[in-house]
Amino acid sequence: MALPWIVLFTPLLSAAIIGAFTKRYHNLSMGISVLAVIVSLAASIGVFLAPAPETPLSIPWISLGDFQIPIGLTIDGLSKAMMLVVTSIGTLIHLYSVAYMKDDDGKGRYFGGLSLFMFSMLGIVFANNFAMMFIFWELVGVSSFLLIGHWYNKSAPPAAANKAFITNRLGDFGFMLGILLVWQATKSLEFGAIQAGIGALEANPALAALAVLCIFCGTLGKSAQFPLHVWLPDAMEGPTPVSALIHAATMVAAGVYMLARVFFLIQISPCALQVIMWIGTITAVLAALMATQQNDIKRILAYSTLSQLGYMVMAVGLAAKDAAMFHLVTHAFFKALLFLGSGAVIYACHHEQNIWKMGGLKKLPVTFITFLIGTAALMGIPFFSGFYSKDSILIAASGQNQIVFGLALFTAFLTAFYMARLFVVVFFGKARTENADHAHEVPPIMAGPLVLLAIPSFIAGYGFFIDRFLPTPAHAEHSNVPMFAIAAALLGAAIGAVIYWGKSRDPINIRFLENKFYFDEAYAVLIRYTQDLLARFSAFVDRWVIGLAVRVAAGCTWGVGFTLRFLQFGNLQGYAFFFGLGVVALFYYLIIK
Amino acid sequence: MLTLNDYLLVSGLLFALGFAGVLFRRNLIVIFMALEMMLNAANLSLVAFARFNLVDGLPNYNGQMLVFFIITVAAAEVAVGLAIIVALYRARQTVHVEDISTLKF
Amino acid sequence: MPYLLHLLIAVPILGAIAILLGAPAKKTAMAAAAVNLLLTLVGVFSYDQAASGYQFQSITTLVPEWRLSYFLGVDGLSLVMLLLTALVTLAAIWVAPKVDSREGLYYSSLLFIAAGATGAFASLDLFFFYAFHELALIPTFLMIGIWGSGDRAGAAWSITIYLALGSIILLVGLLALYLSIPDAFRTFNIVELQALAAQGKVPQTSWIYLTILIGFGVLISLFPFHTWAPKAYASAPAPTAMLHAGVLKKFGLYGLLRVALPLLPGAAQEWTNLLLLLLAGNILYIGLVTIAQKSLDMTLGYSSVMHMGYIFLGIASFNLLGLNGAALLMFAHGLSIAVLFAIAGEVRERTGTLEYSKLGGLAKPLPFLGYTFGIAAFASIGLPGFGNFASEILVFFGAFEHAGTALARGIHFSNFQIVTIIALWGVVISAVYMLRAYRAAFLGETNKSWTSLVDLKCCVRPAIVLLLIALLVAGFRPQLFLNLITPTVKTFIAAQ
Amino acid sequence: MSPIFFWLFSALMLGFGACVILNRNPVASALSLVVSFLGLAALFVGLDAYFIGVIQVLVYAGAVMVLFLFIIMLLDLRKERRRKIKPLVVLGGGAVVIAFVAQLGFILRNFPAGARTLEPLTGPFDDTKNIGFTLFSNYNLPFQAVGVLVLVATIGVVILSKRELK
Amino acid sequence: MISPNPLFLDIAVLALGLILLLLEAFDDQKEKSFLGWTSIVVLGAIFILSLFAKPVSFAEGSQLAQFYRADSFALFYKRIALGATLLVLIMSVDFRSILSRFIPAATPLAGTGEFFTLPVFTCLGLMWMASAVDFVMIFVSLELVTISFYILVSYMRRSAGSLEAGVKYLILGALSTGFLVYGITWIFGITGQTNLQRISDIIGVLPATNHTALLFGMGLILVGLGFKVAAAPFQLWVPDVYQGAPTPITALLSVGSKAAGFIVLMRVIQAFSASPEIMAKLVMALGGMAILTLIYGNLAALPQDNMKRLLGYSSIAHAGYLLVALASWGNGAQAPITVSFYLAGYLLMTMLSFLVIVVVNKATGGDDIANFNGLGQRSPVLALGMLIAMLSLAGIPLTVGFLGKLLVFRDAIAQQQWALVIVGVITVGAGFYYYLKVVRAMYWNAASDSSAISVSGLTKTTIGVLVALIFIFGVYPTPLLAMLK
Repeated sequence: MALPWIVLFTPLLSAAIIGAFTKRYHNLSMGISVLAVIVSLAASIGVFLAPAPETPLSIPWISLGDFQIPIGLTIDGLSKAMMLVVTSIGTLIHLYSVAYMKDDDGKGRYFGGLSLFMFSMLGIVFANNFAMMFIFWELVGVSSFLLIGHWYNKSAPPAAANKAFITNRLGDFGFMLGILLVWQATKSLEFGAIQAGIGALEANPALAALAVLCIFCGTLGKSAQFPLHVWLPDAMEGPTPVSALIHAATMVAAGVYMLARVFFLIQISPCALQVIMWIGTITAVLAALMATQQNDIKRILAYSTLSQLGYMVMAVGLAAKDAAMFHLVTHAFFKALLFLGSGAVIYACHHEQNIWKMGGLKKLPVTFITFLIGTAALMGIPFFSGFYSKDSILIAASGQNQIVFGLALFTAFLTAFYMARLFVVVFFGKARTENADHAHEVPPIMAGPLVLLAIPSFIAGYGFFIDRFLPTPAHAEHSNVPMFAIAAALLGAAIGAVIYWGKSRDPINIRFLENKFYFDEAYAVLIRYTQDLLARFSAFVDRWVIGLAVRVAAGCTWGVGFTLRFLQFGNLQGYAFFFGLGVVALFYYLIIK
Repeated sequence: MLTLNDYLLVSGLLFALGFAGVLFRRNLIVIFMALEMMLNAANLSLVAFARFNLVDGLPNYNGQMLVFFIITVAAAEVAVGLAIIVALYRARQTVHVEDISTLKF
Repeated sequence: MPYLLHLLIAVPILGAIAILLGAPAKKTAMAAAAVNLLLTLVGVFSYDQAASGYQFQSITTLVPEWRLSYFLGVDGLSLVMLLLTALVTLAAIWVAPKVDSREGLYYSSLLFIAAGATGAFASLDLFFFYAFHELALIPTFLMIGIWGSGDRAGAAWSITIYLALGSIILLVGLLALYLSIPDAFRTFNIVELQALAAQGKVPQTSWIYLTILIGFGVLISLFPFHTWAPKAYASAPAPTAMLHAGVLKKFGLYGLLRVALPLLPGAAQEWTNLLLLLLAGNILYIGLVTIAQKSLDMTLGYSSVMHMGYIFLGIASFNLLGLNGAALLMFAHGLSIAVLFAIAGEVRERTGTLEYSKLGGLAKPLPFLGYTFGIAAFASIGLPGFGNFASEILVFFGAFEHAGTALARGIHFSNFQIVTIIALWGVVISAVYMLRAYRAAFLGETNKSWTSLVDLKCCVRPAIVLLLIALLVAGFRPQLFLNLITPTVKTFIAAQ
Repeated sequence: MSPIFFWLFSALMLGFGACVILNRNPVASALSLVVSFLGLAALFVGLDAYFIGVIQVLVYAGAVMVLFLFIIMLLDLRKERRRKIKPLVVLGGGAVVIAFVAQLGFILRNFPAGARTLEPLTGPFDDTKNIGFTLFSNYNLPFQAVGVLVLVATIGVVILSKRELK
Repeated sequence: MISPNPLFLDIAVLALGLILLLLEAFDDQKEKSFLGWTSIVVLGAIFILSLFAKPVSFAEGSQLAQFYRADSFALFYKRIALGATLLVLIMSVDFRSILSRFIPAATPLAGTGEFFTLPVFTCLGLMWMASAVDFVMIFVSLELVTISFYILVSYMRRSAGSLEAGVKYLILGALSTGFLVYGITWIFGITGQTNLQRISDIIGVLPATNHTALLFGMGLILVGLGFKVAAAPFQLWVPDVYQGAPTPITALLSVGSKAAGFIVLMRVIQAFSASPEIMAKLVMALGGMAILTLIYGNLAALPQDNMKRLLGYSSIAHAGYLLVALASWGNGAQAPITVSFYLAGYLLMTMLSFLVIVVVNKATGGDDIANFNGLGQRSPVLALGMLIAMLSLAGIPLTVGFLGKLLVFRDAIAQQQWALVIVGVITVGAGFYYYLKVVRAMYWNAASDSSAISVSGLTKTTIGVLVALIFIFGVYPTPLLAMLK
């Protein structure tokens, strides 16, 4: 009975111990954190195997009359699957980090952050009500902030961390508003109760659409959907294992998970679904386009993550939440693999991240092979997991909206193209720098997770695997969608490989894509001309209007006093004159008036 | 026939005259004289009031009592006032109003 | 235990007098503050929650014909505020840096401020409720004036005159309230007044409420009466800023809860829209102003003004959720802002400046300060796990509840909802400025001149940890506090 | 008292009163004041206030004015030095005085009792006796108080005038 | 405990004054300090006796009853007079060294004897004013006070300031006396009476045609008394005279003269309240004066930097608050209590501040605010005393000054005098500024000379007592209120 609690709270305990006491004792902290995640994994396996508990697991957090915010756990297929994904990938990444962060002087802090993240992420997974969801939603934001800004003493990571947190806050603004709207309509926060009382919301389509879109704002931020996608590439300033765990496999997928969790709510508003679908599609296409012109290995993967998240959101928008979850799971594995692989590459090349300064890395066998598996899965090469999950989304799209379907295919093509580019540039050709030349294979503790992740990346698409965890969408037998998908993937891969084979410079230079459609610049301008200007204007008003008004009032008072003083000019007769004036005035006032 | 108002008018004019003296003269001693004029103007009114409001066929002696006290007090005031003015003159060799305005603002 | 409250007020005053007479300053002050914290805890734990209501009562009639008495007593709400006072006082005295001259005056001033706040929260008589608060005015004036930094003279003057004016406006309002009650019932006794209000014997005069609102509003730095606050907090020595921003400013809010709303619920409703407008100003406008600040102290000063808006929102919604949220937020905000000011003070102590352009990367040489500042900063912008979040979320729900149930058709936002949306946006704004501040001061590359700074001494750290623990307790188990607050809040609501 | 005398003495009083103010020589002012007060004394007599009239002559014309003159001589005061006459002062002061007189006129016009005329006395009229009787019977307390006042004034004059205090 | 007849108090003070005079005259000691001690001890004893005195009423129609009343208010103001004089004498002990510098003394400290004697007579005048219910008595006792003040203000003949103050007070005081007398004349002319009670009876039945003239008379009296209590627009003498006069005399002027002025003013208003129409006009006029006084006193004080001058303006300001109470006369039940309570508090805090000023002047040779720089370090006792005095004057709660203001505002609000309330609020705020200026000097600023200031035991004790009373009456006003029943 206590197992789910153990899953949830062991990482918290670890984070608390590290945060409060052992932060400075690096190896001890590391040990605690790794132990915690392993315990959590073990317990989650236990939870997975055990039958769903009959009594709901819940502890009250706030309880005021009818208003209840409990910390309550949902244990169903969805959460179990997600839990396993989180704990298993989490465990692997903890292990990987042991080596990757070996000499970091903030190691204790790092592992504390990881533990905190595990706790927060699992909280989202288990949440059975909106308030709790929101609580952990915020907490993953903070752990993400902490881990992105891990190297706080440099200038870029803190900036990226701030950007991530604030962008997320923007999404959370809508999320909270959505929660409030739903609560106002249904008077409950718990998913089950909301579902029971959904009629109140359904009756008012406008309100329903608004509420759903507001809630979707949460996804917009957390899953970095257009137009709030800008933070994710910058988040790559964090250590690579963090990118793998948080910014590829789990946290960014939380948005999709949340949509799946409250799908009963989402689906009441077709209009909102349309919006969600289009947002997903746009994100998928734009991100894929941007990915084609990036040079930083992690950024390419980041844009690819964006693109894939767009896929999932699109799937939700297509009302294919199972497909979305399916893709989420497979993507979690292969993207984590890819990130860890890129980490291995970076590690091998002495923290070099520019793909044009690598090359010829096929001499590192473990990295090369696992990366290849990940790449294939991402491209959607048949027999690899990504193919199946992507396929189920494409099928959903083809059935509903041909434009979206076309764009999705185009994205698949682009995905294959940029992954081929990446793969070819990094692993083939000659080593283009000294670092790449002296690259050496990663230690076993890093290789282990790579291998362990490569397995599910390969097999996760197969029914025998995934069906244990998730309801998979029925495979349409007579569809020719898979043909299109395979064609797009192969075409993309082939073009990419051909263009980039043996190149030492990028033969294609599309500034517009390289600069990510100038989103960052546009946003900078937008912020400068809205928020900053408003802020400065307000500060001006505060100082020169309100502040001045106060000061002028005070000054006037003083001035009047200063002036009055001059009545007191010392001359007796002057006083007598004012005396007389006073007398006359008094009589006027008293008698004549 | 003479009315009360005639007396009151005359006394009021004397009062105003005294006040004008206080306002316009710069010699402290003369100012002081003007103040005496004001007191005397009040006295005139008092006596007139007393005379015009007969009590049992006699002037209202309460008024005259007041006049008596005013005259006495005024005399005492003059004595003290002149002593102060003399002391001032000794200290500053002036009895001009304009010269005694060091305390101000 | 009727003596408990007497002791609570007497201990700091006696401590201050002892210090003025020559007792070792810091030790005595610490002892007094510690004793007070213990006493407060005793009070909290021996308060009979089942019985609720005012307990530890003690009444001494002073002027029978005015029904003026020295009446002490606490309910759950006051206990929470007393706890806040005791915690922040202890921490403030603890972190107070070494004072070169007139140590006695420094610490006795702190104790006087604490005594004033304690007295105000423990009084159940309008007169003393008001009087105790003003007791803190002069020590604040002295402390900012003598030990402040920057434009200390200007800051000291502006806070003192502004607060004095606010208090006198408040006094006029309270007197008018007192006089508006029929002669036979007139009393200063808050408990009796509440009973009268329940019987409908307090006339609901709308201008009286407005006067009281403005009076309290000035004390709370309600927009647009806020200009004193940022300056004063920026200039004040850290312990003063902690006590003032953390505790004293809550007096106005406490007063609204304790006096204005229960006694004038009808009149209050007439001004709800005005209050909403002003508090939206607090949140949105002040939030924007905060973003534009260029130094840490000013950012914190403005942020403390901004957060008042949330408490106002909770109070304005006047329902179980909103009031509970407001009360808890008073507690939580008091703690978090105290930590922030304490750390800002420590930083200024070391660097001599708090301008962002000169700071940066301080977390490297000052890991403890950087770490705790980060925690407190996140707490103050509403991170779950800290009391601020728990209370803010209650405030939001409370405000939405006030708007009633959703329409059957179409979308319509009531004023309350619009302001709530603004308040939600304020959460974004506060993240922007707080993270900007954190990054500018503590993160990034370390300025060369700061590499040799020395971190906070170990013996002072518990002060900050104490406050953070309290914040965490309020965040993880808000129910502990809500259980105390709710009965009081229920009586307020019932009176409406 | 016939109106002719009244107006005559009034004119005397006011005329010399004006001289007090207009004369630039303090001695002349003092002497004008004596004459003015004599006129006033005559008016008192006209109002059947013989005792007061006599006192007026004795105390004012006799004692007080002598004191004034004595002091003026003692201090050897000359004519007031002609200083710049400030038109503003004259204008302002004049306006105040005129306004005061105008207000007085307004009061007098609205004072119905003021139209009363002199009625003959019918009581047992012995002015000095009546005054003395009233003073020492009814006005005993103020009389004592005035005694203290005079004492204080005496001490004060001594303190303020002695060259050297012992 | 025996309760002495209030008349006895007057007689005792008179006797004390005469005995002191005789002692002064026939004692050939050069050093007159024993005179001071005698006066302090005896006056203190009389003051204590006065606390046990009970109001008595004299037979209607008796000679005494026409002029003199010994009701509880009279008694209260007698106590104020006694207390103020006592404190002034205590101050004078410290002040003697300054005084002797400015008088042409044959030997050091010679000629200071009268400085202890004359205030006793002033006190007597004040006590008579407290009891006076007839314009004759009012006039005579008021003049006794005024003339003794002329002498005392110009006492320091070698100080140009003292003499200048004396002359200004003399001329303007005499001017106001002229107006007062002229006013009394008119009232007498209309009513044929000088006794307030009888005047009141007549006014109640007087035809309305007489009201113009009556108001004229009342206005003139208001001018005369307004001068005494330092009400605008008759207040211009105050700062100059306060600054120039010997400090203890300034204190007496500020408290004694004002208190006596107010009791007389209240008795006169009481008499006039018999006619509602006149009362309405009167209240209007008082309200107008109150506004002017508040604004002038409080605002003109802002830029001051001389302590005594500052207190002069403060004295005007407090007259303003007292006038607010009078303008909120209502049915007359509250205002006299408010005013009396306020004045008692004003006595405590003003005397406390002057006491400190005297000691500081002695030590630093001046009474500018700058002379108080660093007082917090030089003499914590003095600084604390001054701090409490300033806070009480500013109206910080728990002090008696606050309670006084509370009562004033209460009355004004109860009578819905909104203009007065608003001006009051603004001026209280301004008041904080200038009172705290002194606090700033004492605590913020550093002294140019940081040596400690020695304070005599008597002064210390007095400061202690005054501070204690300020706080006690600030929260427990019942004893004072009981005296006013």
